[in-house]
Amino acid sequence: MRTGAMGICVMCLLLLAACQREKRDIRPSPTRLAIYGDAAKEDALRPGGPISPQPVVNNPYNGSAYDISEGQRLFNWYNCSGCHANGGGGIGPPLIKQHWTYGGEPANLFDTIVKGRPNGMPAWGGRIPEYQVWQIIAFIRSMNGEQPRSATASRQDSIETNPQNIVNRVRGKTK
Amino acid sequence: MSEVRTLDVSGLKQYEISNQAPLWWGQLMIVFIEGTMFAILIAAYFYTRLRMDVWPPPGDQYPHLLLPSVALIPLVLSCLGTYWAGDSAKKNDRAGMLGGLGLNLVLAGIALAMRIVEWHSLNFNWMTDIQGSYVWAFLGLHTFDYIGDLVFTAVLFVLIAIGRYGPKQRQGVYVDSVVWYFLVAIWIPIYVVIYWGPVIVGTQQ
Amino acid sequence: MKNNTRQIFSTFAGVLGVACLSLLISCAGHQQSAVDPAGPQSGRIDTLWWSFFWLLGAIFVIVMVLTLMTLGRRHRGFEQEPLEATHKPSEETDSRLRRIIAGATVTTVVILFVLIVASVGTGKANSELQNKKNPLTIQVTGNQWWWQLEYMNSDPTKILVTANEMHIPVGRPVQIRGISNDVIHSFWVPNLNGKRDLIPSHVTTQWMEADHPGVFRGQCAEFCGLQHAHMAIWVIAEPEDKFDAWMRAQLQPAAGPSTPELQRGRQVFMNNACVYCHEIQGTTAAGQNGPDLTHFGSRRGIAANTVPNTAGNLAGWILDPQSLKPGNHMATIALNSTDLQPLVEYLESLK
Amino acid sequence: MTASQDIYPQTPNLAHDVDQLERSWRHPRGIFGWFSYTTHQAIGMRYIITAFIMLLAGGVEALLMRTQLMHANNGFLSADRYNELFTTHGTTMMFLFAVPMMEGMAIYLVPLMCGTRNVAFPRLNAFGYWIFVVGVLFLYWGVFTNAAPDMGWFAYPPLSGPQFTPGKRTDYWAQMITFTEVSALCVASELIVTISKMRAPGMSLNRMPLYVWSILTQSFMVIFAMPAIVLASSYLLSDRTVATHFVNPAEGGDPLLYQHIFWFFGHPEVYIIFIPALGFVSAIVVAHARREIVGYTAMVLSQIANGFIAFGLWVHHMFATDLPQIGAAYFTASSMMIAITSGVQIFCWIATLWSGRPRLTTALHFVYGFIAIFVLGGLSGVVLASIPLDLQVHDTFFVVAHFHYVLIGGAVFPLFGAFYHWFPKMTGRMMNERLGRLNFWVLFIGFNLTFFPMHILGLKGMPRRVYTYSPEMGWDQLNFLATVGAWVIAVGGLLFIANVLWSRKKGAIAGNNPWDADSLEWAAASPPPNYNFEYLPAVTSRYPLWVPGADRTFVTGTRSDRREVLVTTLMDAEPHHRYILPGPSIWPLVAGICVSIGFVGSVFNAWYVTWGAIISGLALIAWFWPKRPLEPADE
Repeated sequence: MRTGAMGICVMCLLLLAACQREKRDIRPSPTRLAIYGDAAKEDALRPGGPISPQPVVNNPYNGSAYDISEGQRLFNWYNCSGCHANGGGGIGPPLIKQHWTYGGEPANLFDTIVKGRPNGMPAWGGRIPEYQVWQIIAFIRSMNGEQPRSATASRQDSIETNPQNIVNRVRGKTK
Repeated sequence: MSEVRTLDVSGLKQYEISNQAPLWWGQLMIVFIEGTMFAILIAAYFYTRLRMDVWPPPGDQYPHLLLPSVALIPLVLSCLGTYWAGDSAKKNDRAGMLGGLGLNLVLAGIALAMRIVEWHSLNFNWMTDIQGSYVWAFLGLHTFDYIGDLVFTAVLFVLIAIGRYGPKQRQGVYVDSVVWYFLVAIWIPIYVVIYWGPVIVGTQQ
Repeated sequence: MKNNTRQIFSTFAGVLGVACLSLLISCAGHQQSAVDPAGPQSGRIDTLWWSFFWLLGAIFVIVMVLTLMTLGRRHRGFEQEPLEATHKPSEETDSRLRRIIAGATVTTVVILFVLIVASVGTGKANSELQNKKNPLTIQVTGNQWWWQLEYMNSDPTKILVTANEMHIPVGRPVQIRGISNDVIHSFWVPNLNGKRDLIPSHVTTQWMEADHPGVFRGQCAEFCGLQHAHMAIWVIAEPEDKFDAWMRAQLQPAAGPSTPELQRGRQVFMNNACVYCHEIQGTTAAGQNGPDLTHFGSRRGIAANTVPNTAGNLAGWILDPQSLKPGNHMATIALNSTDLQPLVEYLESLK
Repeated sequence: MTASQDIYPQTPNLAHDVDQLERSWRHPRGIFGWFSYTTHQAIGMRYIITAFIMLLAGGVEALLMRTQLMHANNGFLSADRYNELFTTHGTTMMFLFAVPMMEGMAIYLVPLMCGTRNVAFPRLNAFGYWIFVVGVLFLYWGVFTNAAPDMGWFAYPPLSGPQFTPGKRTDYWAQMITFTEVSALCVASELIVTISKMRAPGMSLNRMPLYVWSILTQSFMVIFAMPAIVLASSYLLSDRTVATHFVNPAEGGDPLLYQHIFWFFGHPEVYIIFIPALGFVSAIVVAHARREIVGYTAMVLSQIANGFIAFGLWVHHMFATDLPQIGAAYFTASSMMIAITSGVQIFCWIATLWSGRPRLTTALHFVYGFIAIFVLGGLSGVVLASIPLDLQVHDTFFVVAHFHYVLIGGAVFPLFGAFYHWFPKMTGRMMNERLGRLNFWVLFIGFNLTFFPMHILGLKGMPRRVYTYSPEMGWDQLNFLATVGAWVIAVGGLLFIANVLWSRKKGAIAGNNPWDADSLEWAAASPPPNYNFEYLPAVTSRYPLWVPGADRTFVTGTRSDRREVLVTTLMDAEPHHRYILPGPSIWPLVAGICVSIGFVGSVFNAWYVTWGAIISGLALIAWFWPKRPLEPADE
């Protein structure tokens, strides 16, 4: 009996996971287009200041394959890759990393993108719509393995850029 | 008019260890299926090569030729074991079957070990570029079948060794050879493609 | 038995009659039709189609009549054979039938040979266009879900970039160089010529020519994702002088805003996400992800010709692009109600 | 003087223990037992019923799509739903209905027609069925959890690749393909061996019924075509899960290579579906025209030629991709050649009907319907083989019309004819003929109403796979007509179901051979017992039940205390040795589940390939582990 119930629970969870993964919010709901909130409850006077320990907003697109892929498209379209090339960094810091100066939670990333940060990160608030910011965040988090693997694209239709695969070449012996 | 004629077959054998057995034909179908698959994959390899300006893709090493070429020897010799086992299966010669299967297992095992050693010297994997994808597809598919067949050979070996066998298992020993010969035979063009391919159709020597 | 035969006959005849009639009536006078040719190539294909149609139609009718005649009794002349019991007609009957089948097969072969020759001949005649002098080369780039057009020119300053609306001069061959930015699309303007796929990592070519002025519609013909249905292109064939005038006008940078209202519209454009994707030559907007808007106001449609280009449609499109064309890549931006009107007016002023 | 009269001794010795035969072929009892059936009637019927359910599912999807296209700018379905529906419809109809249905019919009929007791590998047969069921469940699990594939049943990359269809939709699809192809390959292998080695004594190749020939051809086509789709779907799956570059244009993976490989499978696939249907037609025509077929040799040869040519014309699906002209012209010629071989068969049937004594039964109605629709579909196929015309109508509704004419006309109409023809054999009761005729006319009219207008729509420029169109295009009326037709077809389908349900209970008792047909399956009881024949038959003619005087030859001397059959030689079907078929077993199901765990898991994590292989290997070892007493004993 118990195992049966457990089984049903697991099935439901799988089902829910699938629902989130395959969700396609093609028409963003208008509330997300409203005024930018203070996602991380950050001190407005000191951008880049201490981070509130409890971010209050979560990413509505967490784990959604469609939105992660949209985020990846926008990452290129809005030329994020110009400074954070393929997440590896360049003019801007790399985005594949453990330690985030301004916090790596979705809410912190949201604030970083919307309000900008000193030393070059422009404030994108008011320029790109809120739902796209969340999509970009979903993608950035996927680069760090913080999205389900089943919702993340294995590769793009581009020249292989995965650093691990490039390293592989260097490691091997050459004739 | 309705005269009933009959055809008495009670004198016919109850089993058959030869290419008349349905099971042998079943194995032949597997050979057709996999042969077609590898043929298409080889064609796809050359099609892809024709679309590329540089081959192998920049950064990929030329494969080492020595080890895989040496590995061909135990591989081809393992067919002798298969043949011996199949022949003994027909004659119901237990020692022969054990010897044949054992020889096959040992030689094929050596070839497999050499192949795995060779893998570690490749400086690309399936994600690196398109050549990597193809080479690893060949290696993966063939090795998968190879290991599968080895496992079944080992199971047959155990069955014969513990004496739990009858004509059906002997038939198994016999028809097992069909797939084994095929796996060895198909490896030769695959070997040529993945190891000599970059040399023969590559852009630089 | 007899009743049944008549029933079958009348149904077949009815279906066939309706079919032919509707086919003949409904094919003319369309802006997107394979049987309303506007160029030498589509004209040849049209001729080929109707010859196929009549020939194959005749074959169909003959086969159907023969099939239905098997239900009748009078044709046979082997009534004497007690078939129900033996199941085997005389050898004579069988060999006669076999001869007839052989004859029919030979006829089939001959007809098919004729059709192959006609079809290869048409293909060859159609490919002659590329030998004509003074071609116009247009590079068509497929995007999800719109067309980018580049009028090629050896002088880089005279390369015209536009989208979703192609003007071509009448009587001059046009070479379409097809490429794709994302997935496979297919460029197809049926009134002018057959389709050609646009394939990533390939360059495909297609030739076409209009022999009279007109406005023709084309549509993506290879499934390319969510909005495959809304990926249309207008092709406007016009006399050489009109075309040249259009070309000259299009090569100009965008007109500057002439009123404060338009000025404000431009500002709204520059301050919003619009600039990241759209280019308006002569301004700082230089995005390359969406269609070039330099002469947006002169075009017939918006959203890859999903709706006609009117101020009302444009306002609706900007406010809520995802309801008109769900899943497309245009951002839904939060515009103040006071910003929308100037923005629409500004875009419409880009003639 | 036939060869068989020489071989067969004339000693009548009919002492045979039917009870014992009954016992050794009995199905195991209970739920557990139900999962271990291995008789071909049971497995065949399971295939048929499952595939029929898939026909209904695909039909519902089609109805939804037609309803959406009923008029311009309809909002009944959203773009993503529509795309999911046409992908699922195509996939269901091709992979989960048509091929398994034809296989199911073959599994049921071939051993009967060949005069043997079961297929050559009964457990493999059961395994193939379970794998197919998992494929069905897998795809529809995706459909019901909002993960239906939406990139088209052909899944062209890059659209189907990792970048443009995020999520697991395409992965489910690609892995579902793996399930169905494993199942199809199992069935094809066992049918080839059954037909090659287990025909009744005396049934030399030139006495084989045309239906059996068609299945032999089809099975070989499966063997040589399916490996291509194995590769195509593996390309997709490995690109999407482990980031290989097979279809990555930027790394040299050519999207066109995928198309070549896909259509190298995809075109033969069409013939895999309709060649068995041509076999149905031959069987029905012979039985209901009550005469031998005209031009048996021509029929066989053109069937085989069809099979060969089918592999040489895949490129006509790719004329729009800018191929070299010379090569393309070759494919025009080869595509038109198929019209010759198909034409020969049509002529032979017409000649047979012409000179026969046709009984206008429902089955024969469907054959007439088939000829009308299929000929039209074939002629529009000739149009599509011409490159200039193809460039205009390719990927338009003209093509939709064409392949529905060929596939529904060429495969589904004969299939319904086959249902009406063999229903008495399968159930022991006749189907209602009046309802049957009504069923035919509703289907026939509905079909033409739906699909004929699509020819015109295509010429008027309506592309395929569009979820809507604008009112200015002038496509409204014809689309409305097509939608009405689709609902008429649905009514026809319901009439068929009603007829089946009614006839199963109330139909007239059929007897062994209600049609006075010619082939061996009508010598068995209706429905056939698990062992098919009390005495294995031997044949002396191409039409064994029409031999004058009905004198038959029976095989004696096979043991009835175990599942024993006779193996005969390939060409002349001379008795060679006896062969013991395995009995019921749960291991095919267990192995099927283990394999499925590997396949399904590998969509999410590539390591499942390894785990799946290990548990499947263990299951297979258990499957083949010899049980005592070892049969047969050594002599």
